[in-house]
Amino acid sequence: MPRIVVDVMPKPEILDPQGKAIVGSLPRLGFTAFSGVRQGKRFELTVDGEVTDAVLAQAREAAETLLSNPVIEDVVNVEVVADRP
Amino acid sequence: MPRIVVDVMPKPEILDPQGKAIVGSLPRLGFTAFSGVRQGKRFELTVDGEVTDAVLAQAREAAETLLSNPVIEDVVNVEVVADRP
Amino acid sequence: MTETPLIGAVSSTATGTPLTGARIGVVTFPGTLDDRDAARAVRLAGATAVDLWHGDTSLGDVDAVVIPGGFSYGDYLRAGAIARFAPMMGQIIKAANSDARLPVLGICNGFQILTESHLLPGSMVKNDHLKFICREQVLRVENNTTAWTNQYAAGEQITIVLKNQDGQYVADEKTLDELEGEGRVAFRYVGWNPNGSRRDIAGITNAAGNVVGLMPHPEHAVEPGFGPDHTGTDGLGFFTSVLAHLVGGKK
Amino acid sequence: MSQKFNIDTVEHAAATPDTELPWAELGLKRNEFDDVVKLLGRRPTAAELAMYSVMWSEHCSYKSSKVHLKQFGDKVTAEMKMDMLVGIGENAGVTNLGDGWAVTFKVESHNHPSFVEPYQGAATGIGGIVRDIISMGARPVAVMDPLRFGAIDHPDTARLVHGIVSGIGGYGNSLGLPNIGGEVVFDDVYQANPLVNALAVGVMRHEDIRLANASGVGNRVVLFGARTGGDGIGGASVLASESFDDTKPSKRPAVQVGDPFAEKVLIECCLELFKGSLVEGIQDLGAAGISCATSELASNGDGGMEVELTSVLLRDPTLTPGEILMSESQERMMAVVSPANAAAFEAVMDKWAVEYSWLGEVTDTGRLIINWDGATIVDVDPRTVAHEGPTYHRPFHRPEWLDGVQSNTFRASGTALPATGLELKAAVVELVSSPNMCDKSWVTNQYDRFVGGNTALAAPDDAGVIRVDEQTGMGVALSTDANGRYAYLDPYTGAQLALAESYRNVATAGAVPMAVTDCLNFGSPEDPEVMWQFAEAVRGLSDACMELGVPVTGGNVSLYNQTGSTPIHPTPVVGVLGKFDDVARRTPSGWREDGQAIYLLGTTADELDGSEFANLRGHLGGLPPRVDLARERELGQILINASRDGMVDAAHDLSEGGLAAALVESSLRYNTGARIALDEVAARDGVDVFTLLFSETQGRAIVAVPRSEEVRFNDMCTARRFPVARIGVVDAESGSLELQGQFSAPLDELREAHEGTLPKYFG
Ligand SMILES: Nc1ncnc2c1ncn2[C@@H]1O[C@H](COP(=O)(O)OP(=O)(O)O)[C@@H](O)[C@H]1O
Ligand SMILES: [Mg+2]
Repeated sequence: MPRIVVDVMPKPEILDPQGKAIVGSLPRLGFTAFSGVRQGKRFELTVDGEVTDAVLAQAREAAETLLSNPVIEDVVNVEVVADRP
Repeated sequence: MPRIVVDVMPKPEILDPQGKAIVGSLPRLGFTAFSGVRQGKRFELTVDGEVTDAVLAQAREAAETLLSNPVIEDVVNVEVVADRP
Repeated sequence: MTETPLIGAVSSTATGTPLTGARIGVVTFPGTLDDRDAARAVRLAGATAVDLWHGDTSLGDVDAVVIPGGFSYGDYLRAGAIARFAPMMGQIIKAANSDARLPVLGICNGFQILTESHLLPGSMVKNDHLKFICREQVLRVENNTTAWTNQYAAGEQITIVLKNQDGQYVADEKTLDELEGEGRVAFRYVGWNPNGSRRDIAGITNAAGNVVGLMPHPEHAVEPGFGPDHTGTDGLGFFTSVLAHLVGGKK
Repeated sequence: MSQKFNIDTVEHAAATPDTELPWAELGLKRNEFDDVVKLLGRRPTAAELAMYSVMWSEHCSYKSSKVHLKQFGDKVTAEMKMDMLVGIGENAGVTNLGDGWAVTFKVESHNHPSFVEPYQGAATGIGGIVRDIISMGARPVAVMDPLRFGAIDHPDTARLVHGIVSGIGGYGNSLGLPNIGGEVVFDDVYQANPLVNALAVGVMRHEDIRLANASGVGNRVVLFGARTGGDGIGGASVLASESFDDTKPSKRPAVQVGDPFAEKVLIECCLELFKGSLVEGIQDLGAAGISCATSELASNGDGGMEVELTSVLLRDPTLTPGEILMSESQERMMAVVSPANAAAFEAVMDKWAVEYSWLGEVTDTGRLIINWDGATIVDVDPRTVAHEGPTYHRPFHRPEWLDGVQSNTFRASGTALPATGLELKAAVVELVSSPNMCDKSWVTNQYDRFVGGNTALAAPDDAGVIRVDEQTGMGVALSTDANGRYAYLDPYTGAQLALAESYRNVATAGAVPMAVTDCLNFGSPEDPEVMWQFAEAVRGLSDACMELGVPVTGGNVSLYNQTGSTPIHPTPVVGVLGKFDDVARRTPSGWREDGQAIYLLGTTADELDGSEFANLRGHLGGLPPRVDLARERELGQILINASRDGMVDAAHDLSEGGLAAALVESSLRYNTGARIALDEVAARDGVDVFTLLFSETQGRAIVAVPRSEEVRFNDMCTARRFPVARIGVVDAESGSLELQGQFSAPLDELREAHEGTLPKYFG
């Protein structure tokens, strides 16, 4: 079945404690290539039938209203993906 | 600065309590097109310099060791993205 | 500053054990919350509590280790995910797997750290109801042969404190069947499964019985009047168990 | 970095007196801006303007309230001063517990942020009040959360309840602070303006008390904890556009996100600093951020400080100097450290992986000087910023509508009242399942009440109790209370009733009340009727504190709580702290021993106005219950003695919901029933059984007395001439609460009614 992926990230200007905790631990594990980390959410919505424009519009609206908190988060991506093998 | 995105999703066989809660509330909000939802994580790692193969390899290793727990999660994607405008 | 306010030598110890010489390490990570409580439980059981710092690389001469609850590194990534890589954890993993079989008890966040460290199988995900839950919880002691449970009767029901956000124990069916088959389910929730854990599992042990992890908090049920309403001290047995184990074993 | 801005230096300001400044956008009034110019003898720089505007805001300067709050300091007797080590004015007051121990506690509001973003608003409310407690040198040991929401069935209420409760839990639980009490009230006056008050309590040894002052010329000033971002300065971005440069300012977040992990580390790190005596003065960063910390530290100390602002570690490099001064980023502290201790200070920071930056030093110039890359951008007398803000004597008058409200009594409304046993039973069940009277464990089960291992009582008992000293068992009890309906009917009495209830709750648990903190939640001070409510409440509270002999040691004022022009009910939340010599003596609110006698202390009058029962019938009018503080004090003595001498095994005070609520709660606490007979007491007091059950007369409590103690207990009450009546016995077998001659209610049925309500609405 086709899926729609919705990616939500903390707004850039907002403190991201998750990312902060990770970025602090990376060098201790020898991962030194990264200067910043931000942690967001990825949702995969399974669509029963075909992904019509209407369905995509629903996904976009759900992304803005339910899946993200517009006060502190941005929806950075809504896209249809092929089924995972 | 370039960023590497790491996407981590709960394993299909692990019940995802957050996804389940969302799928339960979607129809109540009028979103009827989706039969399932899973909630995972999206990490954005900022790279200071160039994204070399070595850097990408580090990101892959961080994804497998720190950013995900293979008992309950799969790394579904590691990719370089252009800077957000 | 004078000695930290809430710790003090406790006037009376609850057991008459002669094991006051036993030294039990209590690990503190950034974000650990129940370290002082675990140390108090160790003292009440009659042993000496030894502070262990996550960043240190030596276990000193401790006879056993408690990894207490809390939110190490905020638990932001996954509970226990970052703490698992602490230098002290490297020492603990080595000692637990060594021939000496160092007794290790992981409580709540400590249990999560033990699964992240692969000292125990499975993992924890969010409670099925998605809320933090704090309550008095009845458990059944399923395995009373481990280093941390030998003072309980098999099948005994105890009431201790449960409090967590990510307490739903999960593992694949094969692992679960193995755990059951080998008697490695140490505790089960009784009456109500408070978080959706597979097969009502509240705690497990490794095959050798020296590493035990559980979500509920025995260290919050060691003093009458400061834990669950009715019984209050059902958790003390964890700490007297390890002392008995040390006496009966290599000590 | 600094080249980006056209820095508005002091020199530049002096040379360009006619530059237009955005003082109005920053919330200053014309007269206030003129005052700033007069104080400085020139126009302020952009950075100075930023500082004055935030520090002279209502929130920071108490400009509308301070003329009234003075009474808390003025109406103080020698008895009240006895145990006060630090009074009003510091981050939090400090009370002596004896044996070298001291306790500090304070309640604060985070109402508006919690409406905008309930989770983060509530979470950062806990974070802020806990930092106040740390900055006194104390180890925080518990939190409480008095909450007010709109109507339980309003579509927006679930969002707020879920967000606020999980925010308080999410932050407090992660700090390892047990939540030992609070309130949950639903009333549509709070619909678009929920109240989120947060209380924290901490303990310390006397020698560890720290004050926010910068003394010792040459001592160094350090900022540590989280980095500074653009939090809480949304409105201030005008500064960037108008005063600094023409490049587009980056977006400033409207809400603050809390990082409880960072705060937990900060707590441990501060305690280690105190332990090593490594700081001379310390101040938390809350509202007004660095502006507040620098100006308060400087004006409380030797009077001068010089700092370099480019040294501040930033999360967002585009911040302008003014914005850095105003930022309300969470989880930061500022300290004054002697040069000799600097290395040791740094070692503690490194151990806990806490970031820090040295900003400058203490001077004796009497000036607060802030530089940006060496150029002076602030040169002010710090007292004018921190303590000499505007003071308003706002006009106030008694609302004209109040007479009409007060004369509209519940009795006169003609509402049908239950009379038969069956009707009474239905009314009791309805009461205990109502949104305000129902069981709150849906909320409190999301809070850790065990962490620390020192919690001797928490929800649902009358007060939270925390052991302070493990050797002796010495500890403290706390309760917070307010009834907005009472205060609406009569703010003077309403504030006194809040204190009376809180005092009574603490005494009911067995503790000796010692000190008071308060969070005064009101509407707009620019509305003379609201201002009158405020003035009356402060007068009432301060009078009552004198009479009960308990001083206000600190608190908070939250104004502008209203939707459009409709203010909330005046809601003076009062927290009382009491002391136990040994918390093992605490009295829980439920009975469990079969056969123990149940006594009612106090008499009951016909006082249904403002009651929960009237509320259930949609009525609000008349006068609130009468306050009799002498009687409250006497009742308190009885309950404290009874606890100390082991005369009672259970005690529960009568407050909202009256005797009906108390009987049900005491039965359900340990699932143990009772047989109660009320006819004699009703006859004694000249009221009917309905009134006896539902009236909210003050100064009452029920207790369970072991048979062996009955004589002693009765003698004590008689000697004190306190009305007491034996109304029943504990019945562990029946599984029901029986009101003889009226009805018998199975505990299961009562439990279902009591516990079902919040899950029904919130899942
Ligand atoms: N938001 C809350 N947080 C913690 N405890 C709460 C909260 N709301 C209510 N409680 C607790 O529930 C119990 C009942 O509350 P309430 O009826 O207001 O008590 P009382 O009438 O004795 O003041 C008390 O123990 C109170 O502290
Ligand atoms: Mg009470």
